[in-house]
Amino acid sequence: MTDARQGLSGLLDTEAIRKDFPLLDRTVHDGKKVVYLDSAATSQKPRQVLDALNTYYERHNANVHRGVYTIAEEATALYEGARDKVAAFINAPSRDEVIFTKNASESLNLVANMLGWADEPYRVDRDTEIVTTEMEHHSNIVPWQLLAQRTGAKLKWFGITDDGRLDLSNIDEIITEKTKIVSFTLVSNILGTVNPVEQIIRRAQQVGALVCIDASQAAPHMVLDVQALQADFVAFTGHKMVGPTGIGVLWGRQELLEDLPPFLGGGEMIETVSMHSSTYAPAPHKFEAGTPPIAQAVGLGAAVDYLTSIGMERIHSHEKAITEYALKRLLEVPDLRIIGPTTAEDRGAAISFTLGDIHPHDVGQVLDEQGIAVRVGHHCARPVCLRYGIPATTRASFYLYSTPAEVDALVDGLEHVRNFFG
Amino acid sequence: MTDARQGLSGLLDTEAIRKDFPLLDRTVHDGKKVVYLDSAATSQKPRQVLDALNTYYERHNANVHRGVYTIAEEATALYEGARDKVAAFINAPSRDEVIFTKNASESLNLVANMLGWADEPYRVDRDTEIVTTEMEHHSNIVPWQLLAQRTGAKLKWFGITDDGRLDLSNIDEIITEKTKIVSFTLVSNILGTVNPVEQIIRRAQQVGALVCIDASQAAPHMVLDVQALQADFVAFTGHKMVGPTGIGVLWGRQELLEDLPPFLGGGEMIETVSMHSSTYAPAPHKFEAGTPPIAQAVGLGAAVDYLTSIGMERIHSHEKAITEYALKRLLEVPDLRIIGPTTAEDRGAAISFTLGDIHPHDVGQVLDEQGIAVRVGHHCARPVCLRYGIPATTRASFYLYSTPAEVDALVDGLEHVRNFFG
Amino acid sequence: MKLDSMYQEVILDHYKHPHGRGLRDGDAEVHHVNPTCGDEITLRVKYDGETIADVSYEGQGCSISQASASVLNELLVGKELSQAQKIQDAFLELMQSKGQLEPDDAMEEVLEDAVAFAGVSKYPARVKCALLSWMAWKDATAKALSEGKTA
Amino acid sequence: MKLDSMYQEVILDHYKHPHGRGLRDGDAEVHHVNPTCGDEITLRVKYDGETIADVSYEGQGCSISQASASVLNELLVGKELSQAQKIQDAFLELMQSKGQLEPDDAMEEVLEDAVAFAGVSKYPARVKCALLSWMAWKDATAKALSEGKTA
Ligand SMILES: Cc1ncc(COP(=O)(O)O)c(C=O)c1O
Ligand SMILES: Cc1ncc(COP(=O)(O)O)c(C=O)c1O
Repeated sequence: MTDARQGLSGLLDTEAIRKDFPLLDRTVHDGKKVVYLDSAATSQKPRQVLDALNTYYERHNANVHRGVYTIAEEATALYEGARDKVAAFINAPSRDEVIFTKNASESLNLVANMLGWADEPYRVDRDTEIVTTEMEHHSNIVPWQLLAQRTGAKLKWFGITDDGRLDLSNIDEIITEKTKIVSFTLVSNILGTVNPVEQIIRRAQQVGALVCIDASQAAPHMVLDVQALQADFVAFTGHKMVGPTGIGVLWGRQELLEDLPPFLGGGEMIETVSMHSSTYAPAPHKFEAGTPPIAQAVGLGAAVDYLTSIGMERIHSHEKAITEYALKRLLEVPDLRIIGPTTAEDRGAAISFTLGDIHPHDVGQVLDEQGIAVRVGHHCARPVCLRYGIPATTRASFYLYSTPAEVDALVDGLEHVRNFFG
Repeated sequence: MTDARQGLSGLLDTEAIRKDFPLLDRTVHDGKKVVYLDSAATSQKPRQVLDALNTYYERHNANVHRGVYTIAEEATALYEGARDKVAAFINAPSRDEVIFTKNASESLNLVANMLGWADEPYRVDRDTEIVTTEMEHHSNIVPWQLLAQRTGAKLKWFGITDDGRLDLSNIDEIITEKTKIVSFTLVSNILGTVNPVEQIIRRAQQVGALVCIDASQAAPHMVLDVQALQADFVAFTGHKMVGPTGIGVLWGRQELLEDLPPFLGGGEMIETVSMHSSTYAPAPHKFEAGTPPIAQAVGLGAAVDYLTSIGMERIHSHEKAITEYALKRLLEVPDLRIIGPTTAEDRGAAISFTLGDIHPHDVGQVLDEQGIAVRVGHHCARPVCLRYGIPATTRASFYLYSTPAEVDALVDGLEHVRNFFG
Repeated sequence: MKLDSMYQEVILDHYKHPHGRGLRDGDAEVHHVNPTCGDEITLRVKYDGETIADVSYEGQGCSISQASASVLNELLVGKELSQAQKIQDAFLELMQSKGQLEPDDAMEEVLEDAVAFAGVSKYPARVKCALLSWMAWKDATAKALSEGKTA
Repeated sequence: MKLDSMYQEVILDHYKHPHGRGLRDGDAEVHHVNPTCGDEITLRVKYDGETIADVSYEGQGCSISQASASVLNELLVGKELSQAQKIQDAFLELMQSKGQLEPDDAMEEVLEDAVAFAGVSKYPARVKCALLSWMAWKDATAKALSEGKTA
């Protein structure tokens, strides 16, 4: 064990980092320290983020954009300042391309609805096709199914290979001249796979289709540069990147945001309203109806500051080292089968597996008794389970605060699970 | 001044209450204590709510509904517990009728979209009519305009009388057999008017139209009993009722929520997903796509506890006394014209006014210099300004922490404004 | 260990050696899923007048949901519908008790092996697993009744 | 008092006695609104070759937006387009300075009365008021040019 851990390089100073995260001190079941291995579902929050929330509420809370008084000006500056931070974090060409939503799911639904109501050349209708993949989170499947049902468009998708990669062998048949939008995940939340963006974008550009990238599992873990990606839309979610719940982001190319119609209507998103008709504010406000998640945006700004202060490249290296170590150790567990890539190459820090015939629910329950928090189920990616003919998986996922010792605890815990049901 | 204040009865112990609200201790402009008169835009938050947020993040943060580990069970229990609290607060027949959204605007858009995609008998289409009023917040106008545009339905509305009440004289022509939905505000955020729900509901029921009530300005200030209201949908927003930003509520009648189609698609709202088709979870989950605003729901639960511990009837009496006093004092200010009812009868605690020719922007700016925070503009209700032929108003709004002394400060401040521009 | 209160011997036994598993002829069939974990069950009921002639099922799920289906089969087959409904009610009450209910003799008599699930009721996420087959049975029975396949 | 830095005498003067208010004949007309406060302006430009023959306007708004339109009229009418653009650029720079820019002599020479708006730049919510007419002028000019009404 120690031997294997000695080879690890690129690790962060987790001892220092963990001090920032109050929850990691929690104990459960009579004093067992929590081993939190569910960051792919949601991350823990550092006190820097909680401080930002508290300071906002205690000193600067007011509704934004419409006040001339001091506190309202401060709230507006904080909210719009968070937009600047997020724009910088993803290297957006313009801050006006950053839309705050409530979560990644809303961001993806926003794209689907904009295209459903758009005029040509963007409009999705019965003569057009929508492309996604079999490894998507339900949040990147159901909005497109709804759009397809409601417009008559055809939904197509890329399958998955046995080793958990996208099967792009028939890319030219899947993405065709009829394709209006290709939406896929940068990193799979169940398989851990990092997908080959370039190849897909190249084909989409050939046929003039728009590309939407679900970066929910990428933004927290690696450098996300929307210009380098060359996509048209990029969606992600605050709570997985040490930010608060209740906030998501949609980045979109400026020309598109100008051309596309609004989705939710209401306060803040208008230019002028009469009972007979209304005109809309320019993006991003056009897409932010009602009082926005102000405190949550401020919290996300603090989260981005926190991640940046450590460095996304260093976070990525840390996770890569942990993932490599975890894959190695998990593969030593008898009857354990990894669902997804078995090497750390092009791979994120979420590892799904099955353990013999023991149902993941039971695996998770016995691990919990030891303080180990993993997720079990289909991880909102049921088509992947269907694809591999399994009811569910157990998933361990890592983040900047995860340690090799936690991997060891997991492996020991799994041994215990096997004995319990042996 | 003291004379007028002596007559006031029904006031809360604001000295004690104000200690719960950290922001009310803020000073601006070199030590001037903030006089916060903008609660209709957003309320301040008591430390009880901030504590609930912190405890959630520091001890119980996990994604909900899908975890078998202890912390995930706790998070789920807290989130669903908040639903129970909100259900009790509005006297909902069932907790499953309470849907968490991001704000009231999303709640209202949700209703509009459900009806747009519904099957008969709910479906809004080119042969049907939608009814709203001229005194709505933009968030209860624009969603219906979008729905009307996209379905071909006709949008109709009730006008406003000179003294700021709904003009229901032609109710039988406005609400007809063609009407599918009537959506109106219980309390106007700009005029302060409390609307006659019964009369409208009776007519809507006669013709078989659904009724949606925007209770954003009611839920914070009075007993809200959805069963007594007899509406089909009721929308409101957390941040105006001492809760966090980033959370809203839609209450809907169970049969309707069962029959109506989902709006946003994604994780949490499904029963089962395959690439070919999906089925949806029962309400409320059907309408909660993606990771919900977990911490914000918990915070709203704490807000509801806080309000209940003081008592909604007592809060209402307090505000009524303050409003009566404020109306009386404001009417003493030369050149001040109240836009909306001039008595406290059927009236909420938001008072809009104009001051001679001085533009509200200028009024607000000079008040701010004295630490007084009021809102200026059209308050997301531009049709009301058009109706009265004014560009904007200045609005002072009160809440459970407002005091008669703050009313006095406002009146003194307005005197200063008149001198400044005199 | 607290875990033992959930994973009682009886439960693990039923899990490893399920009763009446497999789909056989029936009057009505339903398919239920637990969306939070993906557990699924297909269940058929066969009535002989008022008597439950068979409950057959197939599905995938955790030890709790599998054991629960097995216990259901063992308990209900051969019973009169009215008695079966009493058992179902008692089981529901037990599972919704959040670990607060200590089954008394009367309850044990009604529920037999099913009292072993008392410990599961402390785990909200698992209560749904335990109830999956029972809800399916209830639904299938309603269907059978409404289709007039039974008295 | 800090407020005096915003409400300079010059500004209040322009507000109370606006220059060139009212709509007159023009080459192009635009209507701009400030959605955050509802201020509105309708503005027309008239060119005589490269020279700004007139800027006429009507609208409703606060002292800052009204005074700013008046100052614009006073400054730009009679100027060559290229010079007007310089003035507009300088005004924009001043307004976006967040109160950090102390106008120097050169700037004062270009902006004349408009330097009085320096204090407004400290109030983000009011910057838009001050810019409303200037943005409208820019837009109207672009429109006039594109319609070929001027050189
Ligand atoms: C009457 C009314 N309806 C709807 C809203 C919209 O609420 P939110 O901005 O939280 O969506 C508001 C407040 O802004 C309001 O006052
Ligand atoms: C890949 C992926 N996409 C989308 C989502 C949805 O994010 P949210 O639940 O915050 O909307 C998630 C996480 O749940 C995810 O992992």
